[in-house]
Amino acid sequence: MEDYQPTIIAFVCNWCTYTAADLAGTSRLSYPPNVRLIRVMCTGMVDPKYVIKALLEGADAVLISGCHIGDCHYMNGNLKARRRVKLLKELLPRFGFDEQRVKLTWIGASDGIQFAETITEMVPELKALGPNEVRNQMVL
Amino acid sequence: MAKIAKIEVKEQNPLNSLQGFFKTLLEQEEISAILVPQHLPMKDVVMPTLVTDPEKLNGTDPLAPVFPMNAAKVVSRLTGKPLGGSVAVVLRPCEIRAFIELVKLKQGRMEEVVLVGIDCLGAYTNVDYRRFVGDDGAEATLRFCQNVLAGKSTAVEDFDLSPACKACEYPVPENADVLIGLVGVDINQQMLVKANTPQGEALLEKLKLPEAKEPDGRKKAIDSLVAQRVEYRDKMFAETTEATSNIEKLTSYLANCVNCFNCRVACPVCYCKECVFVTDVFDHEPTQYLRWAKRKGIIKMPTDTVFFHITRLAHMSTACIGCGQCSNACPNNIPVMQLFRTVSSHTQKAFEYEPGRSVEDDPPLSIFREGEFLELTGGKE
Amino acid sequence: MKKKIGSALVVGAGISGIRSALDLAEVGYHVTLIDKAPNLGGTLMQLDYQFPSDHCGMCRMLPLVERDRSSQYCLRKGLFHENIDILLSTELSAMEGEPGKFLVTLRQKPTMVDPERCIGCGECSRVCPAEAPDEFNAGLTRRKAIYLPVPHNIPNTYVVDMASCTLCGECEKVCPTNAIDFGVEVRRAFRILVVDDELVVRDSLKEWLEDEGFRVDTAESGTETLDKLREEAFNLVLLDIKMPGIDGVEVLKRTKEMRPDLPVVMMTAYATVETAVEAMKIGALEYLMKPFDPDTLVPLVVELHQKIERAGERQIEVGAVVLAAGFASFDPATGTNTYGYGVLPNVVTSVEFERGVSGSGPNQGRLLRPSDGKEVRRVAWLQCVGSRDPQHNADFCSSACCMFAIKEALLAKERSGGEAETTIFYMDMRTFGKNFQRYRDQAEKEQGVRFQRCRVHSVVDAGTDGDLAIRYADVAGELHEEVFDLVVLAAGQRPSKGTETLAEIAGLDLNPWGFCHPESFSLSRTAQEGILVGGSFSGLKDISESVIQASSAALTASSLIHAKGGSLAEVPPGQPEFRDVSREPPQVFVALCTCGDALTEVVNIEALEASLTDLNSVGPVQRIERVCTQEGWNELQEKLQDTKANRVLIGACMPYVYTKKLQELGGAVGLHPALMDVVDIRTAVFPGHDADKEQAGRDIRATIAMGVGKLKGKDPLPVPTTPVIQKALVVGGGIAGMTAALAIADHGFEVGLVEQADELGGNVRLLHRTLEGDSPQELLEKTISGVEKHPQIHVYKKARVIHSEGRVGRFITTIEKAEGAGETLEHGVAVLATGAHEAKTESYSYGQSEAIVTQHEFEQKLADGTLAPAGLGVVAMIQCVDSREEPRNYCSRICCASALKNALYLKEQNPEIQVYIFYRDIMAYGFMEAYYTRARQAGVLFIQYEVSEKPQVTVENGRPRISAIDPILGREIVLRPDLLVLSTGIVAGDQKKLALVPSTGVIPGDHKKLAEIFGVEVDEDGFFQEAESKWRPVDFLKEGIFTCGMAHSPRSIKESIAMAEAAAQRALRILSSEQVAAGGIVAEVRHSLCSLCEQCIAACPYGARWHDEEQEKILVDTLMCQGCGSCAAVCPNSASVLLGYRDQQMFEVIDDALEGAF
Amino acid sequence: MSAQQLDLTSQAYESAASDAMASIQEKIQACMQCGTCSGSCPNASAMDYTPRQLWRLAQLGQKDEIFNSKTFYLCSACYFCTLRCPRGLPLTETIGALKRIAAAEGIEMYKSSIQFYKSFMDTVRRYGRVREMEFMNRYFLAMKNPFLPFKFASLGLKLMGKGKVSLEMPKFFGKGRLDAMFRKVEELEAKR
Repeated sequence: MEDYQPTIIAFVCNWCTYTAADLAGTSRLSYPPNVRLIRVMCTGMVDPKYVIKALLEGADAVLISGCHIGDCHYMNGNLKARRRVKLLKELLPRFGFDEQRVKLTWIGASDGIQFAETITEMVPELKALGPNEVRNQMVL
Repeated sequence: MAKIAKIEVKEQNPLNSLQGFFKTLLEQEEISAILVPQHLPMKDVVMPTLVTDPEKLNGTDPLAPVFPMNAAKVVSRLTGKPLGGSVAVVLRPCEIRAFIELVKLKQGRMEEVVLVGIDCLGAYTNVDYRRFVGDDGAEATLRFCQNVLAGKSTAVEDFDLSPACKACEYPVPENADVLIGLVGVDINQQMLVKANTPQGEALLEKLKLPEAKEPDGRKKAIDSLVAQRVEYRDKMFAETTEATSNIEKLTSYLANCVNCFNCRVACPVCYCKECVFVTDVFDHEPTQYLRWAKRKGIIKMPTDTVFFHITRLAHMSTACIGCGQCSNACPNNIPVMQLFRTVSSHTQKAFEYEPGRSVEDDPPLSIFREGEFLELTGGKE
Repeated sequence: MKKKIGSALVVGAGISGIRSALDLAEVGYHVTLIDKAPNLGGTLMQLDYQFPSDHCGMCRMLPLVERDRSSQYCLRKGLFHENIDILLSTELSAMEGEPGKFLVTLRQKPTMVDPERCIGCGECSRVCPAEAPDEFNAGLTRRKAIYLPVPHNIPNTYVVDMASCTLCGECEKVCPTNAIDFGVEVRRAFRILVVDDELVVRDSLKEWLEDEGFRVDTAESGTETLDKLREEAFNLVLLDIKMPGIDGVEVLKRTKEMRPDLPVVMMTAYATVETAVEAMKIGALEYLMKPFDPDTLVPLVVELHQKIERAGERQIEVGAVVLAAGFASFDPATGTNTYGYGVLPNVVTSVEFERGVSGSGPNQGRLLRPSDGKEVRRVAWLQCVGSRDPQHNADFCSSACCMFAIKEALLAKERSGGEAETTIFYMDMRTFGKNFQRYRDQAEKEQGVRFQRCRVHSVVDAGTDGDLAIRYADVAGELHEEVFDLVVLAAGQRPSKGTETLAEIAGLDLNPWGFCHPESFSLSRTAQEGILVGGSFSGLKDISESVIQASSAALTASSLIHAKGGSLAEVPPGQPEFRDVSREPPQVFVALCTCGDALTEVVNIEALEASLTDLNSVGPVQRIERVCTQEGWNELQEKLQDTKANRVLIGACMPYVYTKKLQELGGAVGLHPALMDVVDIRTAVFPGHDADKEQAGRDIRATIAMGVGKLKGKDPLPVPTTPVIQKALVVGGGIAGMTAALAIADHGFEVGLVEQADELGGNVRLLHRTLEGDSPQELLEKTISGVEKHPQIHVYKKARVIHSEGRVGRFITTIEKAEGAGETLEHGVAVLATGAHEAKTESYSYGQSEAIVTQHEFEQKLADGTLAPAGLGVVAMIQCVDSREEPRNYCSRICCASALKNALYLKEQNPEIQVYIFYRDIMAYGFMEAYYTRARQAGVLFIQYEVSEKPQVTVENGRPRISAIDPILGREIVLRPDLLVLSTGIVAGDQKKLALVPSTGVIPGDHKKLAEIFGVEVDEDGFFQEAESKWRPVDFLKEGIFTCGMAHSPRSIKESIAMAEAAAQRALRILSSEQVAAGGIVAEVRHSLCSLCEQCIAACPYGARWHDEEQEKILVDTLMCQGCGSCAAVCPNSASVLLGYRDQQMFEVIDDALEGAF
Repeated sequence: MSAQQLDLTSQAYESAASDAMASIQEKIQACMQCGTCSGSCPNASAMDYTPRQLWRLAQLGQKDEIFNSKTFYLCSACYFCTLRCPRGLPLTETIGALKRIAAAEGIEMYKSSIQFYKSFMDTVRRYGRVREMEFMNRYFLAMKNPFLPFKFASLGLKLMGKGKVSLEMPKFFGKGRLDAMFRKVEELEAKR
């Protein structure tokens, strides 16, 4: 599939990664337009349901990104997120969702470059994986 | 060293002796009631009963190869709030383990309960048990126990023990206050009684049972039973993994799910008052369905079945104790237990968590630490 | 009745200024926050990580209660608060009036770029031909002359650096919103008269200035000048001083008589500088030094022109002024510069190092050296560069550099995957703050950072590719030469530029090194009432100390404003009436900002509109040409009036900027601001993003759809408020507790003060002098009488707290009294100031001789005359007794000061006394260093020891005998002093066995029990554990409870007082309102679904949830809840819900995000 | 370096701290042993005590040890330490003071040094500048050591080879002119 453009759903925390994404945008850092940002207050509020939902509806990957450990505005939300991502990474690959389709990163508010790089790196990886099977299957 | 005693078995009828034991137990001052499975008179079915009158223990049969529900749920109801007296609850290992999970989730309390666990020889599904039992429940139970302990097959005609039981590697309720041992014991002579906790010890002291020591063959018999089950389990894991290895296969696996949610109702550790999938969160607008359908041209109705099962796995797989009640409850014979146990084996391992082991172990998603799972973010915090 | 609200000015918008401003604003005052820089944040903007946590977390400074009145995003990005006006590029230029009613004049530098119009697209910067070093990256990178001062700040307005601008006008042409205006036209109308007797000066000035577009006339003498001035109107005169005939000063005088407002700039050679200064007094605007070259002169005139033409001067009335203008760094290139800074490219300052490894720095977070981009493997940190150096007029310690160096060494380790070899060359490692010693030990023992005690004299080129050689003598005298890739200089503090001017404006004296110095026993009060000092303006401090001091300054300002009648707001600012839309189906008005033609050029706008109208609940969809302009905004408002829509979504750029605007819009159209949102549709289609039209359309549609999805599910619920019992409880009647009680009571609120002992005063009772020579007893007397006479303070002596329940706004606490019945007090906040005490010891033969005493005992004996300096021949002191090693691995901070104080006192009283001080590191931080020098000069002998080779003390004939190794000589030193004084440090917690019983007869500082009663934490050393060591140093994690004084950590009297004031200030935020509003985004529980599993209680980081057994419900304290949503995520069936982020909304947004994706 | 114990409160110690040392101590009292001087000193490796150790000994009043060491007379007065000392202490000046005390008290170990300086100054006093040959001859004579010239022979030849030392006598351009100045200084010193 030459033209296949993966779609990444990114749950980004209000305090760090959303700021970084905004900085990447306003600094004109070029990165692929394959990401849809969903701003959440904290990565610690990302319910596993949201990730499962996104993948079942055809997202090619889900990125969860928040403050570095220790920087969390709410002290430890990112630590909670990390455990949930660990769970999802055990769970979802059982059903053929490649492990790479769920990604966790810590991107601080001033790391606009890192945000752009993260997306830039994800896109070819996802292209190599091919589209999420769900796109062609009847599931829900 | 745990204290060990024995229940002497007379007339080669372990069931009668057990009933005698329960009577003695109930006669103890500190025991207000006993929760124990009984053959119910109206129908040949075995259900948990809460007994305060020692005379009403004649129908008890904790050895019957059936359990229509995981009794952890009723123990949770009994102990959720102060009860005003201690209850001895006679449970299978998987029920005890489920109860321990529920205690962690504040759905029950250990304070007013004495856990009496009996070595579990397995059970048939509800449907198969009805075919197995015949007219005399007690007789069927004895027949079953003698057969199993003699090493004979549990298969009858075209059916056998439920897959959950065959794959269960926890036949011995090590975390009960009082354990009644059958495996590797000549139950026509005696049954072992072992106290695993101070509470159990104190109780055992009062019962004044004759002392005993663990038969030499018991450990070996347990190991061999567990080995057998592990072998079955691993085969089941392999088959289930294969059957659900991609989303298409998983969809087929769950194709006849009708969103009845019986599995989650039957599940002892699914403790929500109301599952989120039956709340307004999933009350979609009619237009929404159309929108989804338009996207791919076709969607399966009812929707959210795969979503439901994966979400339930996310919520409960770390706590799954493998009792198999989900499969038992499914009207469309979806092998839910197999799926749960297969996935659980991974999620539980990931967090080095063994559900039902001890109330001291925190549920994996309720705790978090610095410096863990660094591999998720490229080794860095 | 018109509401009276006090107001304050905060000068300096660094971390301290922000803290002070927020503190005052949260209490209800109006604050004007100014900074001369074009950006917020000060030095901290450049520093990504802070010791001793190595994290950021600056956002935790934002308000926790009434948080919707301020911004809820990264504080590095910017700040917004309803009660704060932020003026950047602004300086305080004059000030008059009296405390409580100052009239201040603020002057704003023109920026050439209209912040209202600039959308931060960066086109201007792209075409700008002029470059300059980027200050943000400490000069490591270059920027254009039109640039963003901090890349991630908002508003993201570009500014022009006139010094490097060539005035080519390219940016003006390319700006899509016409935000840039250099006023070239204006310049032609600007007439300059150049007066000089030398033709060549006249001609060259005329030529240079005309090139810049000014209209220039010349005059060669005073007479000609006065004639011209009489005939024509000029805007500026450049006037030479030394001229034959009427000289410049005379011309100036006459000019001023004729045209008092005409700006005159004097031109002078250095010989007449004094005359020039004289001229300034007569009214010259400025003076310029000859000889000139066009590169320096032209920008100066341009700047003057702007000042004259555009300077926005405004005057405001404020009750108090907080000066928090920060500090400057020592420039290592000045002076002898033996380290080759500026000459050797791989010698950098610590800030440059920090920028170098920053993710937003030039190397994207990699550790590379400047000369050749090679990965750095060997790094040396040289401490005390421009500190502790009287040769460079710096007889002070810069306090923070030691920890800063350790942090950077750890950062280097982290960035190099542990590969970098890191060495810190130091004289004393000053780890005096809370947790600092453990941080150092961990760096040394676990991370392998090398600490080399030695001051390095110079750095030389090692001759190979930029490597650097350092030659030094170790403690034993052994000479070494080592080669490094990179050398980092811990450049010390200097007063910030403009300190003198500010001091002059405010009428303050500066200390010998040019820093503002506060009054006795205060960190924030100055000699001028109503003018307070915050943060590093009075000397460099780490963040937590700055924050404490800033809060203390805010408190003092607040007390003053209050006392002068500028009361707190009685009621929160009136909420506008909003339409009740709860019964209406959601209908979203979508406005698309086309940004001129920019949007229509990149997408098919009609198709986009049509596809949006298709969305459920959307209508109408409107185009607005430029929503960021006032015209655009008015258009939007008009269009909104005509619709029945009950939600508004704006697709534009820079959503951050709209926080404030939406609130105004909400008020104007009667719709709750929570029902409005702005999404960014611009970034994705900025020039440079080469998406095709169709793709761009899809992206924008998805973005809008997601915004719609989220808005549809929003409930316009009223924000819950919590009633507050406007009373405080202070536990502990030491100096900290009393100060806090007084501060709160002075604001008119009732305070209960509980003290265990039968007398107030705590540890200060034991102190008779301070190092600075102030009298603690006088302070104590004054404070005690203030407390005891205060009508609002009820003192409970010989009393203990035995039980407390409740939450912020309403606590119910029971106290037990030695006499009489116990009492139950209701209060809205609590301050725990239960102190700590000097440790007792069994080390160094303590107890075996009367001649071995502790510092406190020594001071007591000196005070009561048991010991007389005249009778002492030799006195020895040992520092760090049982301290700075496990299990008491912390510095008690005050013992070095005590030792210096007592040693100096002895020397003063009897210069013949020999005083020996055995020490590990003398913690003479800040300006205390001067006393250390003084002690050395007075002949006090300091002998350093290592913890592995402690002095040995035996008792011979009742007299101590000390044997120790002098590390310099490597020889054993034996001493039989008349008196051995042990600095045993400060302990808290359960140290009963070792606790010295002070004269009060009560053991203070057993905090564990109190912590349990109030549901707060203690740290491993038994001190109270603050919420956050940097950003919330006096708060507990549990809102409504605060700590101060030694109960938190060892500290001096004035530091305890500052902390008490800070705690009082934090408490006043809550006490000052009868009702406190929660945030709009808070959690709630759907009780019908809840199984009471309590997972959410465990997940809540703020302790905002509890299981009410009676109601059988999980309840949420909406004030404590900060809306993180942890509870919602942990709840399996969404019985716990985060408002604004309900599952339905999130699902809808996910659905929308994927719309059109495949 | 001797490793003997320093007993700071013994009788011997009390008496050893002489008044002469008080002025030295005063100069370097504020030293905080940072080691800048030792690291800077080009001759430190040849010294038995590094400069920092010397200050330490002075602070501790160890006069005998100071004057028994060769540290202070190895100082070539390059002023590196003074320039770099963060405390701004007059270190080179302190060494000078030590040298003066040594000269005044005729400390044995310092004798050769005294003669060297004396011979140097004598030629200067006489001719207004140094005349290497005469300076060395004076020195050798004063030292009364017939083998001494041989010790300097190789260095002398090397210096001669580089034209640093000339055998020829330069013109006596300043002969006797400095004498008055030297006399005045002597007068002043005598008064002190």
